[in-house]
Amino acid sequence: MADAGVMRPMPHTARGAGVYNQKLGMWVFLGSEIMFFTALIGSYVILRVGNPGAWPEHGPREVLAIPITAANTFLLICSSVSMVKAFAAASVGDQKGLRLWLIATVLMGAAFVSVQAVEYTELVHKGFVPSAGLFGSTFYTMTGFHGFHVSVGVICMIYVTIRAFRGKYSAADHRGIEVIGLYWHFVDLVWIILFTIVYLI
Amino acid sequence: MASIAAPVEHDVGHSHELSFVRKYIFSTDHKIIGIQFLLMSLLFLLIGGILAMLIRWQQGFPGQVLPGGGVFPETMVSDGIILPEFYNSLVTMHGTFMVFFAIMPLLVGVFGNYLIPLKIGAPDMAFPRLNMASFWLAVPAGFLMIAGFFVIGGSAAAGWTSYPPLAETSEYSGVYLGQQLWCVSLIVLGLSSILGATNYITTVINMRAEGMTWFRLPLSIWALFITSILVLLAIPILSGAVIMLLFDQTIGTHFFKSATGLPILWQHLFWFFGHPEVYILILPAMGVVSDIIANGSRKPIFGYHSMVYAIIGIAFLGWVVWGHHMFQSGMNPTLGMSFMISTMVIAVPSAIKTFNWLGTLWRGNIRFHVPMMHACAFVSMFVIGGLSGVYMASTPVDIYIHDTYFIVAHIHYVLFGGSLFAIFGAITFWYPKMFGRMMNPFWGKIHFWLTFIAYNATFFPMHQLGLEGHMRRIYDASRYDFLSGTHGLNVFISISAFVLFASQLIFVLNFILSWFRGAKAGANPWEDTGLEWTTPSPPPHGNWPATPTVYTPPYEFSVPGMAQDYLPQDQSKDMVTAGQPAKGG
Amino acid sequence: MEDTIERHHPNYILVWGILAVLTAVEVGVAFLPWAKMTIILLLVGLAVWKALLVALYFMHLRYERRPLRILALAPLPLAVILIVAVITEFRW
Amino acid sequence: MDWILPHAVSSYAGDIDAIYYLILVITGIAFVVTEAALVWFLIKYRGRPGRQASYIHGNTKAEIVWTAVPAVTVVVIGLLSGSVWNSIKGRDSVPAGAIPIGVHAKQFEWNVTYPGADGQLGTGDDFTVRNQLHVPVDTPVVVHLSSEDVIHSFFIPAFRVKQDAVPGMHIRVWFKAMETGEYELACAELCGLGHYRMRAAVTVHTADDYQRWLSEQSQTVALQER
Repeated sequence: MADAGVMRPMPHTARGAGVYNQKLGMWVFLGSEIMFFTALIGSYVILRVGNPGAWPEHGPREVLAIPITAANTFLLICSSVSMVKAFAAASVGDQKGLRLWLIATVLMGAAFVSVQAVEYTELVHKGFVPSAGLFGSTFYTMTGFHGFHVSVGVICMIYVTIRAFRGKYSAADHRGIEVIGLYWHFVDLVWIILFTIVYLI
Repeated sequence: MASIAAPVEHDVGHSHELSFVRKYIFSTDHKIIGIQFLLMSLLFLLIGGILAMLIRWQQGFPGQVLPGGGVFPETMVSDGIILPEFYNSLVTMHGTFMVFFAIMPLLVGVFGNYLIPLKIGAPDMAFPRLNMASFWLAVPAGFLMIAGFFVIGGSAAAGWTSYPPLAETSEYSGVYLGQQLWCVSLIVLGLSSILGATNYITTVINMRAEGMTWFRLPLSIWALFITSILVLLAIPILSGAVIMLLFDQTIGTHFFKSATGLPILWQHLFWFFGHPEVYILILPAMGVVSDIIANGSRKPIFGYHSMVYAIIGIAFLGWVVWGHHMFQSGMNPTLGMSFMISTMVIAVPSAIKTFNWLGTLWRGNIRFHVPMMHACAFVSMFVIGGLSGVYMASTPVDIYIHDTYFIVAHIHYVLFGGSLFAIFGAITFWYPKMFGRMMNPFWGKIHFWLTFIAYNATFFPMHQLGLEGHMRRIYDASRYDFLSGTHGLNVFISISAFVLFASQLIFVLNFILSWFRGAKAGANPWEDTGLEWTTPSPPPHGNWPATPTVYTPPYEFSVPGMAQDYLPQDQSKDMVTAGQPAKGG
Repeated sequence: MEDTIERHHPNYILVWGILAVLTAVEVGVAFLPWAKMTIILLLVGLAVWKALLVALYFMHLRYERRPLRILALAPLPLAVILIVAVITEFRW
Repeated sequence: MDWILPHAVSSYAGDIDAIYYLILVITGIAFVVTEAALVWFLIKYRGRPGRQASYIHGNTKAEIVWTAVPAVTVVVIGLLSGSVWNSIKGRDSVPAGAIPIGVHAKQFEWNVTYPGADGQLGTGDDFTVRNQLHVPVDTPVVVHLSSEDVIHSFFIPAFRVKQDAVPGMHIRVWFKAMETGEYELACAELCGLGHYRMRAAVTVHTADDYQRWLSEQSQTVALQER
């Protein structure tokens, strides 16, 4: 009560988690995303342990193209780096760097989805479809929902890029960049897990 | 770097310039959204109630002509007789509407929205537009669910738990599009709930007023906060499972198929979501009841800290008990043992809460206003619902009573006797804050007593039905010799249920008429301590001219040495006794 | 307030390099003729390592305050509980 | 409202009922105590003008007591239940020498397969009867449950036995009937629009009658098949 008369400097971070609303909100939302992928990945692990016979004997590589996907994985990792570089540029007010890195991120994100689309087409031509046993079901559901998340990320990123070109972000306020970055890295992180357990194991 | 930390701007001064649509339809004001959720979920509560009446007609009077049955098409009610396939739809949709579209939005959507900013001293939610999106996703989800009744094959009919393979194969269920609409509706509703929960959690963490420390939060806010965490983490599991179910139905995946997949996986996923869901449906009720009981007793809540820890404990334990819904599903019996023990242990925090409520009443100066009556009914009914849970937790007894009316009695004692009484109490309690007028106390009391008596007459005998072995979700019990003795009881239950439903019309009328004709309410009609009572009823856009500062714990009633028996949270005893008049009295 | 918004920018290119190398190692390990269990454990270990790098450096979890770190990690035990409990269904 | 469970005729029904009655007594006491306290407080401390409520925030000792007492009680109930559970559904609970009977659930009927003279399922002399479960008295029977289409639940109230039949899973459940007579088998899991009429008759014979029925049936079925 002693501080009753004291002017409040920034009340909304003083009692909170020490972060601004949008960033906290994104982290909270990512908590629910973790649980969503838990449902999908958890089901995959359970089904695989319970029905090992539903997968090819020598692992998914009998059907899936590992080299292309490894390259695609690398592409997504690169887009994460460019995202974080955009954030670093924004935090020092480097508008040119921010725009360049954002465009790079958008392009690599879009390229990732495109490669996935090509991969799907080829797999379907080979007869590997979602109704092809548990392998097909889990593969398309997990990678499909990941691809959906990447696509949403790309759309949001285009919006952010447009705002960046309008000079909406400064060294003082670049919350939007950091928040979309968190989402983007999370999607990258999920892919790292998916690549290992869906393609390699 | 102040701008980074700056809160969302609120155009407090501009509210009068907004058009009708922006102000009342696509509003971003948490109070308007709360009231929108209230109207929507009361409508679904009514729909769920009508479905329940049809169920009770069939149970009490099987094979007899349903009065007014002519309004239904031949595929539902033939020659006035409810058809078995329609009966399965009724059971399914009653459960779905009540759980997902009535109780859950009534507690989380309405009171989460309305109370959180007002009780923590925030001008609005952290993300007002996200809040609006949350409501406007819930509405189409509800319409998608209703749409099931109007498509060929009827609505979903595999129970609100939708166990595959029944839920995913049309040849088995006789339902086509209805089952898919059920899935899509729940996915949309899930998105709405996740957006809402994200908003509530951020708001509670970041937007509390000066002086509103964690242990000065009212228990209703604690409960809503913990509930939001459960929503945030549990709903995505349901979304994931429902998506897999939908894919099984539409694009031929194999997740829950019997030969190639794993039907029991659905049950694990569903109940891994479902048990936290049970606490989503009861924790906020416990929270608002704590507020009302402290107010009615004119005493600080007994054992505030242990109440908080009990809420947190329930939320933690709620994640490791889901298997008790599956004891007879053919699961690993050793796993069943561990689920039984964790389920037994979860009774302890519930017991703590009950005894603390009794401790709050003890040596109080009790005011029997209508919300207090409902709150006491909550405690009394929750005792029954909690104790009957012990029977099911005990695995051997569960062998016998699983999937019988004993379970039906139990869930209704928790969800109707518990949650719904708390909701009636909370609506009556915060009605003056929402609409600036009091609900009629005379009709409130009539409604309470009729509901209380008819409710017990409806659901208490269901325990006995269950003990006779009466299975749930069966269309016609008269086919079984061992149930021949239950017919009289079924008739009694049905008549009580009709009285119960009719009594709710009093509430509906009271709710609507008080909106226009109720007595004008002051800022603090219940002489409560919460921050929401320090601003006019209804509060202006932005809630307070300047955000309040909090000086005291939440339930400072009957502080010795004060003239009035309540101390609002934005004042200290020194301020009041030094001659500053209490605001809003 | 300065401390809360102080920016840490670790050497992102270094992290990127490690991630690239780890990905290559993973693909290599997957084709090794070792026991299946060994390979699975190795691959999961590598994946977790990569995921941690992303979370700690790209998402800046390493530089965040404790409440936020707890918030970010809170859902993970639930995932483990679900998977472990259901897998026991096949082993009894 | 008598709270008495209906008459039960299986070997373990007594154990289940005993736990039920134990919980009934314990929860009954808890119910009476809490509801009486609630009503008593509501009457005794009803509001009167000029009275002041006590300014109390809690009592640690009381809270410890009412945490510990329920905790101990439920754990005791849990342990007692656990041993009964293991004897009914535990991994090794099926008694040696139990008569195997196959029950294949299907929308909306129970197909019961009897082992024939050799006492073993899966041999040539097995025969299947629809919606009739015949078992000998005082003899353990192990039911091999399976399902054709959706999840059903094998429920004989008089035996206090219930077990889901899940398609794709093979589940065993056993019982020992202690009295001869006619009982009913119902489906306890919503399985579609005929769920309510998925009923079978359960007959408990004396050992001799059972053998006689078995041989009669195997002949009739053999004749029909020919």
